[in-house]
Amino acid sequence: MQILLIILAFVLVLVVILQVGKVVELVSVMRDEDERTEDTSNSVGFLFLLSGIVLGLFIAYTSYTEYGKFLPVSASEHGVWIQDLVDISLYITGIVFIITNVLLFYFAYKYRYRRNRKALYFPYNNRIEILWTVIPTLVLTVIIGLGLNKWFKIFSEAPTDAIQIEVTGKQFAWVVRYGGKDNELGKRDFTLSTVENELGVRWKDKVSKDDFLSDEIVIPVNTPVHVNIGALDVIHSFYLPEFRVMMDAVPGIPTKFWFRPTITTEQMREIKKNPEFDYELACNQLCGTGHWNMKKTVRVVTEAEYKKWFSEQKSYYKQNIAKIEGGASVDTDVIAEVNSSKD
Amino acid sequence: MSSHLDDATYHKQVAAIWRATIIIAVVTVFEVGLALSHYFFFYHHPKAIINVFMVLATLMKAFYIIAEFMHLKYEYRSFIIILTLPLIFLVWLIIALSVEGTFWLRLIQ
Amino acid sequence: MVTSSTGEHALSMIGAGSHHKETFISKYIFSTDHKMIGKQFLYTGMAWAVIGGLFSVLFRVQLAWPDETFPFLEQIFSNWFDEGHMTPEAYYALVTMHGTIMVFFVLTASLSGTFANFLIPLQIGARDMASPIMNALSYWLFLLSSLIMLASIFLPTGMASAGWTIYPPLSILPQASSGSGMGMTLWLVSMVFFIASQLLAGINYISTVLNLRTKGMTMTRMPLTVWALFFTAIIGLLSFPVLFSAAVLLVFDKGLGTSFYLSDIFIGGKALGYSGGNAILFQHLFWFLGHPEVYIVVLPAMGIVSEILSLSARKPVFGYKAMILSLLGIVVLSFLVWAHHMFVTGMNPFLGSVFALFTLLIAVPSSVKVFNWLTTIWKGNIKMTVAAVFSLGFVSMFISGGLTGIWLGNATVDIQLHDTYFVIGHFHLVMGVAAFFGMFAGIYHWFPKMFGRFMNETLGYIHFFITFIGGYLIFWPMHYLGMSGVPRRYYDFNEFHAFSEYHDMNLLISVSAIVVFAAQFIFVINFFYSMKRGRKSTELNPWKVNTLEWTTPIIPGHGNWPGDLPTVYRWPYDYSKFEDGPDFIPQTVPLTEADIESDKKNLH
Amino acid sequence: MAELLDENVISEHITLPAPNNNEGGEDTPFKVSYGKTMMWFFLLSDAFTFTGFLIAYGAIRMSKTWWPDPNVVFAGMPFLHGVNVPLGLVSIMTTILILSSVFVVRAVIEGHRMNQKGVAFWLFLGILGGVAFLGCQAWEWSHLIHDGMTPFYNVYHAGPEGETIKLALAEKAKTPVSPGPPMFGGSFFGITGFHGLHVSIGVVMNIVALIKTLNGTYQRRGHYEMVEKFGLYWHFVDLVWVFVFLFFYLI
Repeated sequence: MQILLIILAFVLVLVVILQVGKVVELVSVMRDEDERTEDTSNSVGFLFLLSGIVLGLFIAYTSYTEYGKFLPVSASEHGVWIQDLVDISLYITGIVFIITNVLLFYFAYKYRYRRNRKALYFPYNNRIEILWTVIPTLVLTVIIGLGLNKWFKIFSEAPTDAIQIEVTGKQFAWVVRYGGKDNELGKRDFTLSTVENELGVRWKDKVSKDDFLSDEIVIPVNTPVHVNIGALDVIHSFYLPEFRVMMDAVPGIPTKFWFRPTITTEQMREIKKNPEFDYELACNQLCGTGHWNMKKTVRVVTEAEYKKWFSEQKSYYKQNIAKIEGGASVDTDVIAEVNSSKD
Repeated sequence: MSSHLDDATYHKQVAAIWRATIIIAVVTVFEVGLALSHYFFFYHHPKAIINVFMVLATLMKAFYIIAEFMHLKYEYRSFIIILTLPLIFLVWLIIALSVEGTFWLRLIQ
Repeated sequence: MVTSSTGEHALSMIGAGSHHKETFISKYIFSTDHKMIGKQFLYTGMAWAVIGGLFSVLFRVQLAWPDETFPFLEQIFSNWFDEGHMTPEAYYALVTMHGTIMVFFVLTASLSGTFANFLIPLQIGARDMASPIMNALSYWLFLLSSLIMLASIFLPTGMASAGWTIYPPLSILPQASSGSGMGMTLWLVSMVFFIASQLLAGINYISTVLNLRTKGMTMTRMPLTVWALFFTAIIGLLSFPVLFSAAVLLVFDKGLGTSFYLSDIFIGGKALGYSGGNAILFQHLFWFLGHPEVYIVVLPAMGIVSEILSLSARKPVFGYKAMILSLLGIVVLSFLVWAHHMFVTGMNPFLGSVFALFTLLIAVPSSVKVFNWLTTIWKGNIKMTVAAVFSLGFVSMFISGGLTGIWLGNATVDIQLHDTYFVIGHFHLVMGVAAFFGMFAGIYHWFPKMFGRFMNETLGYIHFFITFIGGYLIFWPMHYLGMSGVPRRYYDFNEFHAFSEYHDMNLLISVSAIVVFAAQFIFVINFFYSMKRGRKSTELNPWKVNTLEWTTPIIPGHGNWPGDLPTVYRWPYDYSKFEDGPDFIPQTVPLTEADIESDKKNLH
Repeated sequence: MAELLDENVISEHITLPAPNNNEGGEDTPFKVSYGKTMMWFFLLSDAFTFTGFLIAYGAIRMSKTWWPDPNVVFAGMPFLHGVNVPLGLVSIMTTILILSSVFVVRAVIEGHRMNQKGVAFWLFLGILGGVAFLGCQAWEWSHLIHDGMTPFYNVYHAGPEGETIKLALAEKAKTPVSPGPPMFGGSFFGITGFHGLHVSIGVVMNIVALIKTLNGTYQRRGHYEMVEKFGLYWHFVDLVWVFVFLFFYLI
């Protein structure tokens, strides 16, 4: 019933609009064509300018009210660089945006049709065209130069003292693994993947024995963090908006990203004046029906807190694997060596 | 597309075709020879240099097929340009994916 | 109908004594007349646009009111709703299909299909396309692919739901998403026919433009519409084959169990036997099509807008050659920049930097075009017809959407903005709304040529202003969302604190989307009403235009020109050339002494 | 709708001539007919398709440390069971295809001379070459499939020193091997299959041209442009083979 009413109302509105259109046309057809064109150009030109002003006000107002919210305070070292680049881009494109749009609406209004006026025959002027080819090129070169300078810094090799974390995406959750005391992640082997050992970690390796899994990502402030990113099933994307970190998690191909957090969760809560604030890890690549739900909390803590937390973590191997398989059986576990040298 | 071809042009064209055929044949023999000699004599040496030669040889063959067999050499210059210029996109695709391919190898290892 | 009667009349005089009567079917369905094929593309495209728009409205409803129930929607779309809520499966399927339909069926096939078919022969002075049969075949393949895609809507397992970019492994593995079963198969089959259709059409357009121009119509006397459509055809011809190979390999992976794109997949507690492939490879191949594709979408609109701005302003288009060169520059660069869609896939950072460099270079020809459009209307005498305001709206949208491209093309900034709503806002402004505006401008302008009648102007203005303001209201706020990091393709934002802050913006976007979608019915009604009852066109050249299509009869029959083909003497933009002369000189008017003088004077 | 038919609309139609595509365009810039232009642009787009396939294969191959040696894989010869002739069959196939291409060029040239018999003779040889090529390819495929190669499974594995060893032989000799990339079969069958499909289409096209030549259709039409167009396609198939040969068999 409701739907019928909606459709009925909709059709009614359309019919009314159609009738208005018909009447206006009937009236206008009777008039001299030039005069009619001048009149419509007048009123439409004015409406067009008005719509431009309205839109301009809308844009100005919303960017004023939303300003505090967009581009969240950057919580990492390279985030500030990106912030600066965004600012530069905002100024440059903003100026061009305002100038060109203002000119467009102004010209459209100013040069609307007049019966007695003639347009200027101005087919081309190579000097002007070269000028506005060269200037954008120069400006863009500057922008891209600044950008690439930082780009290579962001994707440089991680410092050796970086904390090694492995984050693996799966439908629809993240699995977080820490390198443990030796800060080295145990090697993975896809052929070992089972329900109990989704990641396919080679528990035989010594380095893997102290690795631990964590429910949340805990990282110390001001220390580089090297995130090894992977996926089990489909492509996911590791996205931390506040840290300006994004990297796809691709099954079969390990990717990585390193960054240096600069603001702890506590400090951020104060900045945001929101005691419930938490950094959140999101998935940013469509990965199925639960794509919108792949949340993981990221907690940035002080060095001391991190050390305390770290010492409380228990090796995953000792907790889970050793119990099932028995210490001895793992070592004698026959893992086809041939398989390890997979292409 | 003139339907009548005078004898002189006819003989010239036929000769050009056979010449191209012979060149292609020789180049092919050269290529296969290179590949086999590597296989039989230099098996444990890297093949990269030989590969470069074979790619160049193949490009030469491709040139003769396009220019002589497909008769493109004798079309208007602008037509040749219009047809060959888009191939730079392919070159860039090949370069980019080769860079990526070797990069994946580094990532996986 | 007028076309049928005149057409019959005309056709009975054509040909070697074949006096068979033109039936409805041979005239409207299996026609080989380029004008009829153009109209067929238009009708099909309009149907698809309504479906695609409806899909977007449905998922916008979900985003704006995630907590409300909509029992009345459930009555109609019972498959997609569960207890009044849209299911996530349906949400992702709708998002995917909205993208597919709009990008491929509406803005590729229908935009260039309609105008290339309709305008190329008319504007270059040809009787028909180089191969009318292939042209008809191209439409029929398009329709076939449409029907296959339409069929997937009724599948019990759902439509394809891996996004319009169908990234594997999601699109290959039915375990990962139910839409990747039969729905995805139909998507691929449909796309194969679609590609075939595009290739047939593209080859035809290119050979027509190269070979069938009338006397005097040199390449540099072609209207910019033809240039744009010509370049569009070239882009399509070169990029769609690569999508074809990507799709074929995807089909192999899906059907034969090869692993071109798959490696080390562990899903549903089971390790699958795929090994050695690479999911990123598909993205490279896809975007080798995908990026030129956005220019396939926007170039015809650029051409149409250049033409309409010039003739409405009664002023030659500024920098005709620069316009052509910038089109060419866009074509070339569009093939060199595809990987800017993949900056954060873990690609080689060095390669990424090269792609970023090329990407920003695209802004140069684009800005040249914008400045030239502005100069074209400067000191003009602009007749504010509906087509003209749509063209002006196009320029505004193109500027706003294009400038944000400079942000996204900068690889470093892209780390923050990639795949967020910022991207959505950017490309909807620049290739969604803008391309639609070009299309609307073209339809309003050439309607008299198509149907011998005018569209109702008042309805046109209402349509324009709602769409223009609505378009900005929908897509501008998306930039704010994107900058704060709201990812695209989220079914519900409430799960994340940071993303749920924007509920008021989402509400605004959704309400505007619904209003704008509803306003499109004003256009649809205007279109069909005017086709039957609109004001009749009584003059040959109602808009006082120079190009050749207005030298044909009001409703041209098959063959376009009675008698000989017109001969062309001048470029198409001689508007207001002489102080005391008429404000337009058609291309068929021979050059005079005064012309030569004037050309010399203007030669800077 | 009859009221729409103004006199002026009808009168414009009185002398409407039949659509004729060769009219007008005094300005065909390249002196190439639109039919040939179409074929050229089709081939250009097809070149992109094949490059798409080949570079996909190339990128996958480059991301592997090891790839089966073609000299070992492609060593079978028809009628010579058990004898290994590295690259023997494929060299013959290449020769056949290039010769077939030459024959078709000869047919095109004869077409320019309006020599019906000559066209038919050379076309016939060209078709023979195409069929022979397809035959060889069929043999090679069945040989590989017989060995156990499938699009998703590779029987050629890496031996201890990186040499290529067929699985059955390795088992017999108890050599430890590590599995070869399964994509070897997939890309080989996929790409040579796609090329074979092109060859088959080309053969069909040539047969159509032959029949029409024998019927005298082209003779009556006054030109053999159709042979030329089909010929372009046939050379393109040859061209692609040159690259397939390079990337699958030589490198």
